[in-house]
Amino acid sequence: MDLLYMTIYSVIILKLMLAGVTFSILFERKVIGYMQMRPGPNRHGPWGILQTVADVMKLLMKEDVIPRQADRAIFVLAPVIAFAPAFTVYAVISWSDTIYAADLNIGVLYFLGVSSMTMLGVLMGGWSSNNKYSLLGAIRGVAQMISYELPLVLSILGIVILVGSLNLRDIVYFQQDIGMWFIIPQFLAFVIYMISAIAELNRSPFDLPEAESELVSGYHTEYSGFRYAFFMLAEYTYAIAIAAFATTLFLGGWLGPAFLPGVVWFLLKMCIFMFIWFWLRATLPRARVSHLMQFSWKVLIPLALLNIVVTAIIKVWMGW
Amino acid sequence: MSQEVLDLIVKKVDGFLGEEVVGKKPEPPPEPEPEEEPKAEEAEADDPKAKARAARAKKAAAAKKAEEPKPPARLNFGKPLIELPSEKWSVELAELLRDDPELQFDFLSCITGVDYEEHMEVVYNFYSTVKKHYLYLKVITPREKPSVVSVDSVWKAADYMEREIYDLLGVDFPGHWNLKRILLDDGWEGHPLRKDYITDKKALGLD
Amino acid sequence: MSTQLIFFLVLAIIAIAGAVLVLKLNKISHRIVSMFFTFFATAGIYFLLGAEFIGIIQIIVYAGAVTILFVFGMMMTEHRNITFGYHPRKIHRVLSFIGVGTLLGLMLYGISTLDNLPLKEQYVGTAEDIGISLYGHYFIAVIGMGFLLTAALIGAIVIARKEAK
Amino acid sequence: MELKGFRETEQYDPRILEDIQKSVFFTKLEQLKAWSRTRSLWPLTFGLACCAIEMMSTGAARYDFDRFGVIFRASPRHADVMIVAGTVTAKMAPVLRTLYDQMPEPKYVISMGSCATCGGPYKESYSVLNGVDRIVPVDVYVPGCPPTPPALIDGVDLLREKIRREAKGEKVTQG
Amino acid sequence: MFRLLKGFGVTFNYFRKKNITIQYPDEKVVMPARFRGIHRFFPDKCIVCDLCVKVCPTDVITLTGKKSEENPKKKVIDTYNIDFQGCILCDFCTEVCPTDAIVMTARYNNLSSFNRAEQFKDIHWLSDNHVYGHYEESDPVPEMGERGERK
Amino acid sequence: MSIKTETMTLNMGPQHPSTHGVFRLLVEVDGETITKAEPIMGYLHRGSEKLAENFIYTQFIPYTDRLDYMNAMTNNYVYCAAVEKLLDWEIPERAEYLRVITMELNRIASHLVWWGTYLLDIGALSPFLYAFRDRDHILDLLNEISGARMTFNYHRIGGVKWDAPEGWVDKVKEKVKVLRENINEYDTLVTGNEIFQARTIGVGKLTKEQILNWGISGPLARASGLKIDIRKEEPYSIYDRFDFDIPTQEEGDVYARYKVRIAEMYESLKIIEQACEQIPEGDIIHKKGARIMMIKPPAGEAYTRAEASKGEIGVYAISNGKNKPYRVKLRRPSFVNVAILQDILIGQSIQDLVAIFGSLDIVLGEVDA
Amino acid sequence: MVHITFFLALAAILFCIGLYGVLTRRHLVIVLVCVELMLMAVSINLIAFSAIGPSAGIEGQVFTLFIISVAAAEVAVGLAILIALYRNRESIDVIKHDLLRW
Amino acid sequence: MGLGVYFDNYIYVLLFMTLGVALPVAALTFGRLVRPNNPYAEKLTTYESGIAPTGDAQVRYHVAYYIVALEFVIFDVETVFLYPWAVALGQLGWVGLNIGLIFIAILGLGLAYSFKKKVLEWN
Ligand code: SF4
Ligand code: SF4
Ligand code: SF4
Repeated sequence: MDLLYMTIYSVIILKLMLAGVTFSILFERKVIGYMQMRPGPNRHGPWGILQTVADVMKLLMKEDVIPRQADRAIFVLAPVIAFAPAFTVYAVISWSDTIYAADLNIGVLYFLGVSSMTMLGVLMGGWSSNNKYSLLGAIRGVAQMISYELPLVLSILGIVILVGSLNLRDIVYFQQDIGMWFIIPQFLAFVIYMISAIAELNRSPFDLPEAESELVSGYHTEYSGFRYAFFMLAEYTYAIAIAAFATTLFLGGWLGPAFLPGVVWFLLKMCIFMFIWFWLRATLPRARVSHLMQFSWKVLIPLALLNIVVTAIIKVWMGW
Repeated sequence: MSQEVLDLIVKKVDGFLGEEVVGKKPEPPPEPEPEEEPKAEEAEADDPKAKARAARAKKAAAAKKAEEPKPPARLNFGKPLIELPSEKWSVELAELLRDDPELQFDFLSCITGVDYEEHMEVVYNFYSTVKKHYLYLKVITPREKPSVVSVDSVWKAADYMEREIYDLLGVDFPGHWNLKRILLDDGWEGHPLRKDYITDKKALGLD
Repeated sequence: MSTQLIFFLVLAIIAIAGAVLVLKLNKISHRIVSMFFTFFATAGIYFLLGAEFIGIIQIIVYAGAVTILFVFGMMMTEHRNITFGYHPRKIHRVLSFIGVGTLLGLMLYGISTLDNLPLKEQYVGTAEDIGISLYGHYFIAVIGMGFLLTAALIGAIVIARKEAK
Repeated sequence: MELKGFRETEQYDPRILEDIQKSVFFTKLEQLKAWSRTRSLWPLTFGLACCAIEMMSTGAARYDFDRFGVIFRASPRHADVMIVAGTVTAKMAPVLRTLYDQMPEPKYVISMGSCATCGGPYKESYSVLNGVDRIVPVDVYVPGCPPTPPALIDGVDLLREKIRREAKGEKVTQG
Repeated sequence: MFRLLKGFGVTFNYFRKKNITIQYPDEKVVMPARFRGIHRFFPDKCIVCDLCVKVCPTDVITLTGKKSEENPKKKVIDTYNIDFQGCILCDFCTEVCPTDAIVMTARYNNLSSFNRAEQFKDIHWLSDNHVYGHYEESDPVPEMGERGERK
Repeated sequence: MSIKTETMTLNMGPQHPSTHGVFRLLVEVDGETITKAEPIMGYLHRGSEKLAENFIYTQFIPYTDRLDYMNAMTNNYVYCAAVEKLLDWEIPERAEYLRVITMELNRIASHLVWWGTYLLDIGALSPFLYAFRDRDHILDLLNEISGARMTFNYHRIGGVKWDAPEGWVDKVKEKVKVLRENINEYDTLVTGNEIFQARTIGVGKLTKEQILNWGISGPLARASGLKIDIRKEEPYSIYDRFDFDIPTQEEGDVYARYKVRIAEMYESLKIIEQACEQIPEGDIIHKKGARIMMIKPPAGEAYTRAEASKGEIGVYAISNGKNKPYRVKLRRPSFVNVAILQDILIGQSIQDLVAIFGSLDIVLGEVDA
Repeated sequence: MVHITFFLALAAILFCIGLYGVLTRRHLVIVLVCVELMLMAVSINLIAFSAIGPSAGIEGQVFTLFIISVAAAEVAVGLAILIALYRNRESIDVIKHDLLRW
Repeated sequence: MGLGVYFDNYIYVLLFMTLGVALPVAALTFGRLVRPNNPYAEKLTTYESGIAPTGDAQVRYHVAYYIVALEFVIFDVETVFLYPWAVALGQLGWVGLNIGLIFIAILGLGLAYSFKKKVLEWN
């Protein structure tokens, strides 16, 4: 019975996630469109709702080309490796008090560890294409992602210190107990987390690996059809996951005034994150590679370490 | 003012070359044969047709005058212009034009290659951002083996412009560091801006 | 067969197959990918054993960081069409094979004699336990680890960086 | 058509509805394909000359290509349609062909402007290819020099018409 | 420091503002009267002087005249074609035409074709091209909806 | 012995989003550092100069439109001015004013396109759309007066083709205000942005000597502290009647070029305002100018230059007294400016390549003619 | 519950594969990978004993943690040496690096 | 904690992972039925702005990238030690805190060294 229930749950999450990705792409196009004084997709379905559906379907029915020079095995494997971990992390996300799947003791680490494998997909994709843009994009992307993985991991440590648990649900309950979202006591961590999350996601202004004006399409330049779609899917899946993760950690997960069910609050908070990302994309130019690396190593990591030290001292001092 | 600049340039250039090349006056053209007709027609001056004919004749005479060889140093629309045969044009002269404190032609505006039936010309337009004066410098080179010394080492601006002229007109620029076709494909045949180049799109495979 | 045994067998097969492929595949890039699978399957084994913290660390460090390091190391060096000639001393291979085979046989034999080990309730270690143990009993080792890592970092930078003149 | 905001959207096109009702699975699939293809035409970011600027203005806020699901993609592997916007010269022709080859199928070509169609103002020139259809098959020709953005939108519309018709098994003359 | 935050204000401001897009196929674009769109031809005005053919830089106009029936001295137009494949809408033909027989309309749309040959327009098409433009109107007001204005 | 990081030969272009057209840069990169750069052009070589020899004088005007299609008015002007010089014609006052207004409007449009696409290169999406919106404002005005959005074909030998339609000048005045506000807004959005500054300050420096030696003109030269602007130095048309500055910067980096162009837009707005105030009534074309089949300049040759948005545009026209030019040489600023790439790119990274290349503001129609 | 012998056997097999690789492969990267395999085999043993061994406890896991860390440091330095060697000899063939042979 | 719950949780994880792998595989397999497939030699060439690429893409890269990866590995291992510390900090008290801080400080030394050597500077 459990297995059945589990399967149904995970399939539903998969479906919802696909729908979520579809609509967040649409949402992105709309939001950016409005910021640019244009409506964005609006002709296919009311409010352009079917636009991304059509995009996905078209990609599905598009020939997919594997260049002769490419390393076939890895080329085929890369989108899967990029997508699977991005989806696997959904297992630990707890959408509300009652809706959740795996309740892992090491939830935080699970999220970080599994999601970090996405970059392997990026690296494999770029490497196997045997295309110079792809390779440059992949190397750049991986260098960037690993540089920002560290501040991301370290920024969360502050919360872990306070809560004393790696369980995501414990973290939310803890916020409920102290009656405060972690964004307040851990504001520095929040900022570091946001910046590094954007860099992890390769989103503007850190979208160097896909820098269109330099590297054509970065690591997925050679991918066509649905394989390309999976890279996009992985990117947005991961974006949604990161938004959910941030909601859990910093914005108190499903907590909120009682008049709406927890899951709605959760989704609303996620939307805020998504909106901020789109807003960034509409506003900022792309950062420079060298600055980007230095920013992570010289600013974010020391800051994150500082945050850890301060939080640890406070924690022991106050004996929380 | 332009006249003084012209004189100055002539002095400098001739001084550099050690002989009168630009400064010399053109040989007077062979006397045109005395024309009889105008005189004859003067008698019936009030005939309107004849008047028209006279006007035409005058025009023709004027046209002939225009064909008279012009002096190698002159003013062209108010700007100094000098002509040089290609043997006299050298990198050192170019350096003189650029570095001489009174000339200081530090800005090479434009290089034009022109294909005339008898010869080819490469026209340099210089400008001095300090002294604010101009110079048209024409280098005349034979049509068979057109060759003009490259000034790429003096003004880098000449790099592409000379390559373009080489590409489109086939003028050779000895001394250029990288003289190859710039606009057309490397394997292109002929030089399209020459007057005898015939555009045959069928033969080029373009139509 | 219990569910766990099935999982174990699947994971073990993946791990062993990955390990064998590391030795057998042609392209170095493919070898590294198969190494990744071995690492990943090993992490699965750790999870199966209830050592979830170590499992996830295995994924983070091995499947994430070390694999990337290997890929980068490969990129920094020659990796295209390396066709090493046959080993100069074929006998070396044969001897190694025989030696290693014997060793394996011996070990497997030894393990099979452990058969009568009592089956105990599984022990699940949490991160907290590990933390207490690490910073309690083994704190000197932790500090030593810190020095080791720093030394490794500095050493590796010094070695690798020389060309940056 | 007077209605603002709620516009007639094309998926309610009566012809298609009718066809969907009476056709067998195969044509349904074909039409589904056509539906998704017409709604998501991604052109290759590929400007050759002056027309490219008008193509860019079509993508800009005033006319907003994104409304139709047309977004420019830089890599030919992601593109569906190649808008040949500008003069194709002898030197460029092989490159253009390569890019066309590298696009995955189904792929379409719009020839934008008179240069791409027949050499346009440069048809006497020694280096200009008279008509891009000599090297790639062209689906739609958009006249003008440069075509105004609405004209380009019309051209894209026509291409969708063609896709739709071909899905129904009609032959669309070309040349 | 942090002047980049101001930029967010700008984009957010636009986010709230109304967009400026013209919903083109539903909403027509107004082109100004002088807009150099596709030509219109008035056969009865043409005196077959051939100037337009001579001036056209791309040689897309072809015409033939025939003897007029009423006045054998005069020529009238017989065929008149413009090949819009190559026309660059430069306006020289209308500029030189002494009688304004060839004029430019403000028509810019619905001219794409599957076929190159379709863009070869003959005298009938050209004289039927009832779209408002910058010229003296010489026949009844064109049908509504065909005018280039915004609805 | 140093490690042999092999260099990689990378083609940027002909179809590449950053090259804004069909330009090809063959770069050798070591990691991401460029060790060699070779610009390859000619993918858009359309043989305009040869075509000119087969056309009567007026017929070539539309072809000048298509050289620098961002700034067609100045191209129109400089060609007409060259022929007028040969003809020795006086141009009516009103025509000159209309020319100046249209040219300056077009200069702003050109700089706007540069601004938008440059920021697109740098990775910001919205400026592109904002710039094109404002460009559309300008194009509407130009469309109204000339009947086309890009290929205006508006100037004629001896004047301009049309008079301004009724109320046009007032519209221009209004639009100038709108534009000024919008450009201010761009400043807020981009100029102060730290990420943008980090991308641009100190990148791609050009010294004065380099500028002169490579014959670079226009905003590029002015960003390196060289105060050359033909509008001031050798006022053509009626530029001596207006009060405007030549914005210069000393640094010579990408950011300086950016600032110069932004400042130039303000200056152009100033000129337009003054011109709109001063514009007189009167003829718009020289009395012989309208007879376009009859223009036959006397034999002679003249070089005319003007300040286009990209730099010095020049026409060297040679007439042999017939109704077709004997030779028309076009001095295209982009063609000259682009040569600097060979020099300036060495040692930069690929990212800076895009920033530098974009800052040159070249138009391929002009590079390749 | 899976019996501990399974885990031990798996560890033994992995160890032997690793050992064989170290002895016979000539590509330095692969040699490093094989060393990793051997270390991993050890880790499996430790974990197995810590979880279901006769004296189960946290120690096995703690030691595994140390092994993982040391292994990571070893790979880092090993690859750095490899790069340095490669720089000097243009080869990653073990045979050619006589210094590295034992 | 009972083992049953523990395994249930990981079966969830496994399910998600299976689905994550199955979706691409299924979609690509299904896609094979509906998508056209017409590879020919020119189509399979490598894209490089429309020009045939010269030289191999997979060249040896600059060592700077390797150093970044190296730092990443070392600091990743550091976080591995910090997480148990963070979780257990409540019980470890001042002693544990100090050990942790010393550990951070030692690693900080490494970081400072790499700043000093400017290995993290690009270009
Ligand atoms: S058709 Fe006209 S506008 Fe378009 S590229 Fe050709 S010349 Fe330029
Ligand atoms: S508009 Fe120009 S190109 Fe078109 S027909 Fe008239 S003269 Fe010829
Ligand atoms: S110029 Fe006018 S009148 Fe003369 S042939 Fe052409 S259309 Fe007829």
